[in-house]
Amino acid sequence: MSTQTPETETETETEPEAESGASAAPDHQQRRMDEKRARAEARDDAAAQAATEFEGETVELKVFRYDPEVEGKEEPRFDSFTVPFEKGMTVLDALIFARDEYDSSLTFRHSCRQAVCGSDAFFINGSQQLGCQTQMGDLEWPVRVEPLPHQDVVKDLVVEMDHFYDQMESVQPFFDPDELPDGELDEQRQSRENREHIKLSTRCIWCGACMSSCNIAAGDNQYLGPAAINKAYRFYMDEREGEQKRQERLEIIEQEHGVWRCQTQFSCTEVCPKDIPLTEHIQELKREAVKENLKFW
Amino acid sequence: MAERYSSFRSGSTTWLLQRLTAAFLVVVLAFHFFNLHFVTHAYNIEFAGSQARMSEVGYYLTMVLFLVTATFHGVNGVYNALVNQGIEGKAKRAAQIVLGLAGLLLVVQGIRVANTLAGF
Amino acid sequence: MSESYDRGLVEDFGRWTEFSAGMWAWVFHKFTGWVLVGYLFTHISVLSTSLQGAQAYNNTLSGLESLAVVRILEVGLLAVAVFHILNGIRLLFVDLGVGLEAQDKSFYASLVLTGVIVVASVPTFLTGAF
Amino acid sequence: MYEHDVIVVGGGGAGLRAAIAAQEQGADVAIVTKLHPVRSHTGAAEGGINAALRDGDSWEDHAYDTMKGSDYLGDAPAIDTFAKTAPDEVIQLEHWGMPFSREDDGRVSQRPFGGLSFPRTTYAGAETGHHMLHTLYEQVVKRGIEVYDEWYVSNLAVTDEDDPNDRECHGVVAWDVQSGEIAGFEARDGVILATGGLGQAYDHTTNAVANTGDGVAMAYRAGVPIEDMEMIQFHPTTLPSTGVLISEGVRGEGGILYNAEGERFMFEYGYATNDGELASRDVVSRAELTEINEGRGIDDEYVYLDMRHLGEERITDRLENILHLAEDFEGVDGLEEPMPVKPGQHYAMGGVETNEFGETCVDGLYAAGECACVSLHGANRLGGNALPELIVFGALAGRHAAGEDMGEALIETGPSEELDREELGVPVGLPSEQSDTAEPAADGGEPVEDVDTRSSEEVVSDAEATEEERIETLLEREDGVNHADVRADLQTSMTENVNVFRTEAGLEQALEDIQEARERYQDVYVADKSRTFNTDLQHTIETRNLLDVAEAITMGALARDEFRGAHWRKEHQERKDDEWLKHTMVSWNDGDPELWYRPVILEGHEETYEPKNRSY
Ligand SMILES: Cc1cc2nc3c(=O)[nH]c(=O)nc-3n(C[C@H](O)[C@H](O)[C@H](O)COP(=O)(O)OP(=O)(O)OC[C@H]3O[C@@H](n4cnc5c(N)ncnc54)[C@H](O)[C@@H]3O)c2cc1C
Ligand code: HEM
Ligand code: SF4
Ligand code: F3S
Ligand code: FES
Repeated sequence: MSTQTPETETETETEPEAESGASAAPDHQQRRMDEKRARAEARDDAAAQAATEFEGETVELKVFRYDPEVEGKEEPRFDSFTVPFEKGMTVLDALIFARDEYDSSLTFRHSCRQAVCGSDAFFINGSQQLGCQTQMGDLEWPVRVEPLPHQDVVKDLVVEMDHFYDQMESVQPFFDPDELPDGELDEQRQSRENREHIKLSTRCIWCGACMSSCNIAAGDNQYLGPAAINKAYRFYMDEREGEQKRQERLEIIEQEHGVWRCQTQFSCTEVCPKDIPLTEHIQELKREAVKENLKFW
Repeated sequence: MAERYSSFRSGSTTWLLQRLTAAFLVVVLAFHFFNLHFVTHAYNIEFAGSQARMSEVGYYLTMVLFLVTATFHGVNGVYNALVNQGIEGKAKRAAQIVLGLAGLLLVVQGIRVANTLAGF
Repeated sequence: MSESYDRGLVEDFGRWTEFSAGMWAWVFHKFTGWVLVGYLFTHISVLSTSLQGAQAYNNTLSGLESLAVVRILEVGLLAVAVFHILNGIRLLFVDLGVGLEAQDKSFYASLVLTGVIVVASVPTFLTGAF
Repeated sequence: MYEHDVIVVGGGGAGLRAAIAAQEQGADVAIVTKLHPVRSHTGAAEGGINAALRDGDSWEDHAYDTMKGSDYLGDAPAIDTFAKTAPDEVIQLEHWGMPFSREDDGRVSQRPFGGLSFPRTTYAGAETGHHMLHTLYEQVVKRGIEVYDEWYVSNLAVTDEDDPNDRECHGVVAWDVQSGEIAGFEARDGVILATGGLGQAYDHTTNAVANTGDGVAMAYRAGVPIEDMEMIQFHPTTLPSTGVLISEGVRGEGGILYNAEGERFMFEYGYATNDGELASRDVVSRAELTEINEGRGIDDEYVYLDMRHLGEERITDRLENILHLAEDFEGVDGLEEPMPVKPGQHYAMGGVETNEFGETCVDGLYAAGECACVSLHGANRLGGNALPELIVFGALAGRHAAGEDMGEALIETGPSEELDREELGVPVGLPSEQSDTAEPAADGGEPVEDVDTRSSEEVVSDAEATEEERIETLLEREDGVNHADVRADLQTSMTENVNVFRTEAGLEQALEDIQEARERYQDVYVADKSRTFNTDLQHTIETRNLLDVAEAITMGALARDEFRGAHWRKEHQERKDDEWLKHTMVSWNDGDPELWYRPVILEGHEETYEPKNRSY
């Protein structure tokens, strides 16, 4: 149902205006006031009717609420919303419905609706998932939606992402080749195998689900975390990358709070909405680091 | 930003040692357990028996190595677990010292025991 | 962001049931590892009685062995050690990048195998304990 | 107040490229964006980037295809610049490490795309936009360019001269979504708008929820004319339930379309007997809807797109992402069954009028990317031509804003003396009661005749004060209309009336609906009173922008009584070159929108074009 708000009982009739122009204004004014009143009444009833109003199946959505500024929301709590269920409905659709129909202060990040922007990773029924990629029909009801664990909550489902971004950016996530072909329109060559090798790692959408699921990241704030290590992997394994940057980056990830902290819990790999084999990548880098260091012995 | 991750030593060495000791321990620990619970039963152990076993140089050396690796593996494991919980600064320094001393003590005491049993 | 916003009860509500195989393996491995270190220290101190002579050594050992609790604890130790060994082997394979897709299955296998070995060893361990 | 040389509004492909270019010119640049850059909708682009890279291809051919695709509503100087620069820009991306799909010899792969005479679409799997966006952001990180993410830009700080050509842009006003802080951003050298699409004016769209046409609406209200707004592209292959796009790459690789009767209708019903499924998007969209309207659709709603015959290996190699999309959002396994598809709003060819350097008529104000209209796509955009547009014109705008001298532009901007005006018989613009409170001039200050004497800092702080007041008013209201209702009604009407098929009555109806929505919007209120992460407030302000752009789209569509490119009129089934080789321009005119026209430029820096029949 995308982002469209479902029709409500306040749908206005659209009688076509015969004449247009200024003369229509008082008319409009009148109608506007009427509508306004009707709408206000309807809204008051809405909540009460909610449970009985919808025909067909409904599903209960329990959403974590918190706002440091608003009285009554300073204490974290769960709010319940009854949402009409349709086949194909995602958790994000349900949240949008709840927001547009019941409580416009319900706050969550979202944008693309197609699992590429990475803004709507939530803790849904106890695991980190993208709201837009999770079918309501596949979940146990009632559906419980919380902000990502182990991150500061800004408001409702919105968490502070700065720490995650810092970690992502600390592995020098950019390409830095030693030299570039200088002929006009000359590209660097990359074998298909090599592209294949890094392909999965380039899929990351910075949603932070992996980081939130990792117990080590929860305990050790300095731990780079699976996403950042995967980002490093993406460059480290790229055959086009320059030798010097490669070494520098390896030094970053093999710091005490780098790859060694990973205890192969696999939960990152399990929650990643882009199916990136994170644990495998981390392990590969550990072995690379050991190999590199053995060379100097 | 690399300086934020400065550390006192490369993680790869201890990480690798933890694995190598683990691989070694699999064999020795299994042998040790089997030896003292199934071949000789624990409830039958006596000083004389221990002494007999320990007097063999091979066994003695294996046991000392067992002790050293197990201590390293165990102590380093505990230290890792603490770092995973995010200890930093003073606490981390303290953990290093305490664990290091405990490990040393354990190895020294263990060797004394072994020496006694071997009759050195 | 050095401390996390404390969600109190909300944070913990129902959380443990949602652990997955890899996390349980980690928890168990940690627990068993700590027990083993603890045992190693105890073990050496018990053996240290040998420094006071053969008599003391024999007395301590047989004294301990005659206690049913100790026998039961020994079975526990076996369980702990066997799990740590098996899961340790699993982890070594994971470090080598072998069988990552089956990591949950290999964890369950370690659990089952531990159970089997422990049950099979109970008679040997408890002989004459009661 | 924050201060930088160049301020880029928006962190999508266009914004990031502009920022990098300006920074390379030595400017102190900041990106102000309502989403963190990697969350921009550029990341959703799937198919690819067009550029003439190989032997046997040439930029002239690319330019020719683009002009033909535009149905001769593109401006030649823009098209030439575009086709000539695209190869360099694409190679630049490769040098920055973008993981393109590769050939056996290690060079970047290219594939055929609709409307192109050569397979010149470079791609990275079916996630080209994702890789491009991340590659660009990586370079931004590398350069340490300042990013104010989750800052919502709500207005431009522009001086108040009567004639928009005399106005000057000194910065923007934005608020930090997370904390609610409102702040002015002064730009010493220039402001570059790169706010992306406006798909949220429709309810079935491939665009993100954040694509609300903010930049277009802000520039429009600051006096910059907006161009060819009626030219909205509908993509022929979107999933029916969500609007999620199935890339043209599927057809490029050989996917076929068929109707409920199992007929390959593109050929059998003669919609495009040469190119079949690979005909231009507007042609395919209309073909599908005709099939559906004539009862040969499935469930009266969609047709099938089938790629099974391509084989699993080829599909997973080149279109793997499509399998995930079809599975996650429609529950269909693309390897086993055909995928249901129907047309959906996809792209706005029109936008803020700029010249070929991305400059608008207001001094110091630039626009690039989907929100701009250099007039490259004309009446119809070819698949794979938007991503190169972002980098080509993003870079040009960035460099120009940072002070590089590029010489004289061939494209003229801003309202000119001899306007070719058009009147509509339907009311547009602000409803009567609103006109006194309407911003009389660019930034809401008092209008002045000749020169605005305020310093640039004053202009910015005045704009900031006005904005603070506006937000205060919205937050103070205790009761009123929820913006979501207004937005929903607007979207429904637009999808019903200003769609692929357009009728006079429908368009008039839409203008009425918009007018009515505008009136209701006057009573809009924000229920959430919190200053922290107030998305209610943000969406409310966005809805206002949607109203303005929807109105301009519909006005242009109603006036243009011909059939050109994406714009199809029931009553007027032919392209009227004698009358309509001209761009639709809409000027805000202080709340009383004015419709006027500017001739199409068919003579470029190097090439001159002759309108030809567009058949595929
Ligand atoms: C599904 C899909 C597939 C596509 N596939 C292709 C393809 O294969 N090939 C191709 O060439 N083109 C494709 N396109 C078109 C192309 O992707 C877009 O036109 C292009 O990405 C737009 O880029 P942009 O930088 O202009 O805007 P966006 O990437 O949308 O970025 C807009 C930026 O502006 C910011 N912003 C917006 N409003 C404000 C505000 N008020 N204040 C502050 N910041 C603001 C946002 O945060 C965002 O960062 C596709 C489009 C879609 C929707
Ligand atoms: C017999 C074979 C053994 C194997 C195969 C083994 C394997 C491992 C491995 C691979 C780890 C590292 C886990 C990680 O860092 O991811 C580990 C951790 C550990 N081991 Fe062992 N080990 C063995 C014996 C022992 C013994 C005898 C002791 C006790 C002295 C011990 C104590 C520990 C401790 C304390 C940890 C750290 C646990 C934690 O993370 O908290 N292990 N073991
Ligand atoms: S690695 Fe996966 S889970 Fe982690 S941020 Fe990237 S996409 Fe999200
Ligand atoms: S969950 Fe954490 S411990 Fe490692 S495998 Fe993943 S990073
Ligand atoms: S809304 Fe973009 S990932 Fe879910």
